[in-house]
Amino acid sequence: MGLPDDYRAMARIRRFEERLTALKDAGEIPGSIHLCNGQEAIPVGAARTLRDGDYVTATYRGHGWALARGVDMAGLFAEMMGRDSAVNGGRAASPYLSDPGRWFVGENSIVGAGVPIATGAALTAQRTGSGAVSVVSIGDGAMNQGNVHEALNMAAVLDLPLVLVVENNVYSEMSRIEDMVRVRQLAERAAGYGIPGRVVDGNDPDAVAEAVGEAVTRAREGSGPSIVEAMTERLVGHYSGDAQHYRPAGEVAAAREREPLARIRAAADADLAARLDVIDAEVAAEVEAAIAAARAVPYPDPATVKEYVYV
Amino acid sequence: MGLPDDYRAMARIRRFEERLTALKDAGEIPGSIHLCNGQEAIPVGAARTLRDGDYVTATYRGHGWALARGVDMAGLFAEMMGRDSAVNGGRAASPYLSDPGRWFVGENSIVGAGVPIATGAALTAQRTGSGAVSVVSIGDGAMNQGNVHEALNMAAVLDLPLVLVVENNVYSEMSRIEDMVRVRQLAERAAGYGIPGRVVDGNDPDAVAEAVGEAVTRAREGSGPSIVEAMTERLVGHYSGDAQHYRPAGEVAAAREREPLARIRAAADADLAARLDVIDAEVAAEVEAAIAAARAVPYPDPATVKEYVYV
Amino acid sequence: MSESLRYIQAVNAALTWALDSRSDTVYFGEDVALPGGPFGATKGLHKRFGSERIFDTPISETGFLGMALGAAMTGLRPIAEIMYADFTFVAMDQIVNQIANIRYSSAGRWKAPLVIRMQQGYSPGACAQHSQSIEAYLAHTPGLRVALPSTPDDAYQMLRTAVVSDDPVVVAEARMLYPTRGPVRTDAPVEPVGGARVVRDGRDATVVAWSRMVPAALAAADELAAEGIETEVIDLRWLNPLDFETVGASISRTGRLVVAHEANLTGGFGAEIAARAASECFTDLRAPVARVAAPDVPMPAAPALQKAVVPEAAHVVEAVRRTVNR
Amino acid sequence: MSESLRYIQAVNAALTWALDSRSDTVYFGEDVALPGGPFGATKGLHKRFGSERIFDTPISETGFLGMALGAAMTGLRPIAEIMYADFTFVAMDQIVNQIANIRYSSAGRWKAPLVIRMQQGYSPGACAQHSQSIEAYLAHTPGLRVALPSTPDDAYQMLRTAVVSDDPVVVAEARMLYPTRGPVRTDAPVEPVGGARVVRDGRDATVVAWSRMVPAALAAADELAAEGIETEVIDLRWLNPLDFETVGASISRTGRLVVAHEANLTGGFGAEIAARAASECFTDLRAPVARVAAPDVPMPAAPALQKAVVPEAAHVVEAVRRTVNR
Ligand SMILES: Cc1ncc(C[n+]2csc(CCOP(=O)(O)OP(=O)(O)O)c2C)c(N)n1
Ligand SMILES: Cc1ncc(C[n+]2csc(CCOP(=O)(O)OP(=O)(O)O)c2C)c(N)n1
Ligand SMILES: [Mg+2]
Ligand SMILES: [Mg+2]
Repeated sequence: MGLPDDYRAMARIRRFEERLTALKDAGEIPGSIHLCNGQEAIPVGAARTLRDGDYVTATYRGHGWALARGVDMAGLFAEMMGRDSAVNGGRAASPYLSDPGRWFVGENSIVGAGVPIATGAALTAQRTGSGAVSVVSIGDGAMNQGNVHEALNMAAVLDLPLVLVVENNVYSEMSRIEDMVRVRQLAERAAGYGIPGRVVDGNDPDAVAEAVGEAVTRAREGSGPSIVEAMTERLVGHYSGDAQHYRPAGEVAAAREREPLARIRAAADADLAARLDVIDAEVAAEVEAAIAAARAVPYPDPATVKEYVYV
Repeated sequence: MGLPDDYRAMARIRRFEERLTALKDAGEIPGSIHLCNGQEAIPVGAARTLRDGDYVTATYRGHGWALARGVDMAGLFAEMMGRDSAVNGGRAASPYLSDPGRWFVGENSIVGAGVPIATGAALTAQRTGSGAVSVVSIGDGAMNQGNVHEALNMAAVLDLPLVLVVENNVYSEMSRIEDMVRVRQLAERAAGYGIPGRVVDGNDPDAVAEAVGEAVTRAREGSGPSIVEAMTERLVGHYSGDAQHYRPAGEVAAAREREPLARIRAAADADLAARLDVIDAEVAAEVEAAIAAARAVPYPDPATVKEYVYV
Repeated sequence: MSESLRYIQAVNAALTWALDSRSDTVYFGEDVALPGGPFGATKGLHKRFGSERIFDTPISETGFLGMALGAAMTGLRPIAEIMYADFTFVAMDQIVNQIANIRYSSAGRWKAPLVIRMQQGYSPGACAQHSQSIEAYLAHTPGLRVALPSTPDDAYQMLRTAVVSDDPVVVAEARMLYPTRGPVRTDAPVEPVGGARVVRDGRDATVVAWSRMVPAALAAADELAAEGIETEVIDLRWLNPLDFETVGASISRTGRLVVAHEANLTGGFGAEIAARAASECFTDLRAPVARVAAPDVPMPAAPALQKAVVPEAAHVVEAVRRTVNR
Repeated sequence: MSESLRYIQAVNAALTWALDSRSDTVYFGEDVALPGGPFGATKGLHKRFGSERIFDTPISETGFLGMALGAAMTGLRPIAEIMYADFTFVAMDQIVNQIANIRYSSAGRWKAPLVIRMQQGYSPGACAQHSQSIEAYLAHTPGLRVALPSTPDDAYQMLRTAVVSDDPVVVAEARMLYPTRGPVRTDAPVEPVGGARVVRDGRDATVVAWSRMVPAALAAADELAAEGIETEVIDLRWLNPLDFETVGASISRTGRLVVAHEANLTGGFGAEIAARAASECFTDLRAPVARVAAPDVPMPAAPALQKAVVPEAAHVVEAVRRTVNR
């Protein structure tokens, strides 16, 4: 994979979420949505290091992971529109998506709860000798939930093939990381579990791929879990409708200079810029086609509402 | 405080628990008991650094803390006998004791659950400016519970006057610490919360007092929480009746050479030995008197069983 | 004096009152201080009372509910906020094994005067992890008080009662009712814990409801009145202490009972009301007891599916009709 | 073939069967491997099946129940052990918000074929944190199956059923029954999920019980028979799926219902049985429904106090008498 591929992968996520926001504003998305605008380099960089069969677990802010791992875009739109999508039949919506077909163990709406679950996917990989790894993404704030602590220690002691990616966007909803922890970097906690921890620039897909790649290799070799802390910034609110009055003036504007797509654009010569324009246009077309396809999906049949509780 | 005082304090706990075991075998103690035999130097050393008004929270293995902090011995016996004791009226028994009169926030039968509660006592101390500190003891295995993680991080970020004493006896019930964690010392986790962590010889009351004292001073000064990991060994089973078949041959015998009372005895000259004999005799008399007093306490009146649920 | 306030403003007013009038209260939870709470319940409080009295916690519900308990035992009067009732489950041990037990297990030597504020219920498009009505889990736990206000006035009065109570109280608010407006008696004396309220008289059937189902039941009663069925509606308000006397007295007049809640049917607290009626009002009952509740499914996110499970006024209407026509 | 086994030995036999016959099963929990479990449930399994199949976890219930879920979703069939039911509350999120939801919220694309084994109930001198009967919290959660075996044979059969089930099943055993001995059909085919059982016929009253209250109800029935009252005793066995048909059919014969459980009364699962009866068996009922349960107090440790709250056969006798004499 090279730069144009990364750009395309990130642009797809960005465009997807921009259009999602517009659809939300237009009343086409009933539930709450949490965007990863600005954080796209993390799922894209990480996904580069993964194979089919590797598991990914994310949070409610997981659209990027779903797309980067190949979950069908039209299906995602349809799911979030409350339609009978092939993804989760309208039962999950934006914050609790999953797709076994793409080994996407799924999002989770309970902070940190995905980490123990991802540990279980890693257990399966280890016990069946499949060679798969289990990658799980959480936010900086989630590092203070007990579930994450328990899962990390357990993965460490069982040598499970788990990679924890902490997307540190320095906010837990509306609270700053300084009010949440007394450490400079959350990766410092790795030592307490006896596992490696690294901090990387989360706005650079290459840096992410390098660090996650190292952790994935380690995990595949049976050497156990790692933590990769990817530093990034949210370009938007915590959720759709968040006015962000808690963010200092200029913070978002400054972040817009550093975000992964802007960075590539800023460094691009005329030739590359022209290629990126083409990609943008292709991505825009892909996204519009996905929306159109999603709109053709019917709403779920209320008569099926009691299905799927039990086998 | 000097050596004879420490010896007496530890001997009281030892004797208390030895007689408790005999009473249990004789059918006078209905519930399960968890002894701190071998670990007495930890509560005794720590208590030396505390004042009236300082809070202590312990686990089910907390008889030593209760006694070291001055909870009435006869009351403790009566409580464990299922009598209407002045301690907890027979409602708590051995593993869930507490005594507000001695600022003993109490034991807890849920692993780790006392740490968040101790954090609350520390919050009271901080917000009221009382100058008190909150000391909480847990086992090595408890360090892997989410509640401990959450409480430690929160205490750190709020600069609460909390001291966590980890009594590392290298077993969680019947499982070895090597199967529980991948770190050499649990105090290494302190760095991940941005707080100090130290390891001390938990069989030496002076070493414990020095380390806990440092943490207590720090807490009193408003500089926040610390972890003190006290290395020790259990001389007995996890609970009354534990056959300890999981312990390697000779382990307990070796531990008996290193335990705090034996150590003092081994180093004692004839003069000191004679003084210790006197203390032993006095302690034995105190314990027998406490048992006699406890036996005079009536059983709780079943008619009161619904009292105390609500104010 | 009575002010017209929205439900969420009434919560804010009660919290202002608490922090203002009781120096031992402290308030904490996620995003409650500077941000003013995700729904604005704590708007302005940090500015007014400062970080000593109201502060943000890490995302550590077990940690901060335990902290509330320890603080309450040692002299503070904490109010802790769980952002969504669903998150209670990450901290359930501190509620069930710790907060609910300590007074009893210490033979009354400790008490735990604390409040846990939360809000619950479905909303359009929200997933199963942000939609639950969890009161049955709480009301089965001895040692807790459980309050479910259904009006702005009760949001104010019951929260103040909770703050003053020396027992631990969980106040579970109804998120869907946050925008509703009503008169709030801001200068009323603080009420004692407990007490159901007959919010509409009727001779034909008794509907017992709480939280969001109270306005639904009232709407249902209006509709039923048009067809000549007079429904008595009881807002249960507190599941603990449970005021079954008011319910029983009503059943003795109507002979018919419908219980309505948003939580799913099986093991919901409606079962407790029905069970008491089947035991204590047996000779008064003239028709089978009916329950209106969500079926036993996790909450789906799609509104098309939610419509098929969320109980509304129409379900109450139907249940009362069925009951009266027996 | 039938062997005479103690309840706890039947559990061990079922686990041996599971690990032996299904290569996708793994077993984990605290002190389960080398130590063989605190009650001996897993004795010998580590020796026979090795660390690949059965291993100890740190004291991290949330961690390992989540691990069970992730493993079940991806192809294993984990059995996770919670040492005492009381400890469930530290891991409740993984049960209520995760394990119970995943199949529904993914529209059936994932499943969670896992078993959570635990044991519950009071024992003499045990404190409030080691004494609870928590089935009502579980049975209110859609997406879970809930099994409460009361005999050695059911301890064996129901655990095997749970292992084979593609839904998550909580098996809550009765610690106080561990020493009881009975015939176990070790070669019976694996039974499907669900099904109550009439364990004694009688025409005068129906007693519905589960877990430790089943032998208590049978003892009560013996005593009542001596005074001429014929009690039908139903072992409910599974709270989910709930076989109310068997209960309803019995009520249609007896006209009288007593429900007995060890958990505290309010919001206990007995309320659900009583509520269904009040709704579905209304015309059959000839007397008020009675519930036998612990009063709403945390469990005290002192035996003198426990005696005043723990329901026993005598309470069932008294309730049946009262019900029949109406
Ligand atoms: C157990 C739990 N507590 C609280 C919440 C509410 N909540 C949702 S997102 C969030 C902040 C998470 O912050 P972080 O982990 O940094 O992730 P980010 O949203 O920044 O990606 C909170 C508090 C929740 N969903 N679950
Ligand atoms: C949440 C919870 N899980 C499991 C248990 C059962 N249990 C009681 S003590 C114990 C071992 C604790 O080990 P450690 O923390 O090292 O303390 P020690 O007993 O050695 O003092 C376990 C697993 C419990 N009481 N609570
Ligand atoms: Mg964040
Ligand atoms: Mg230990």
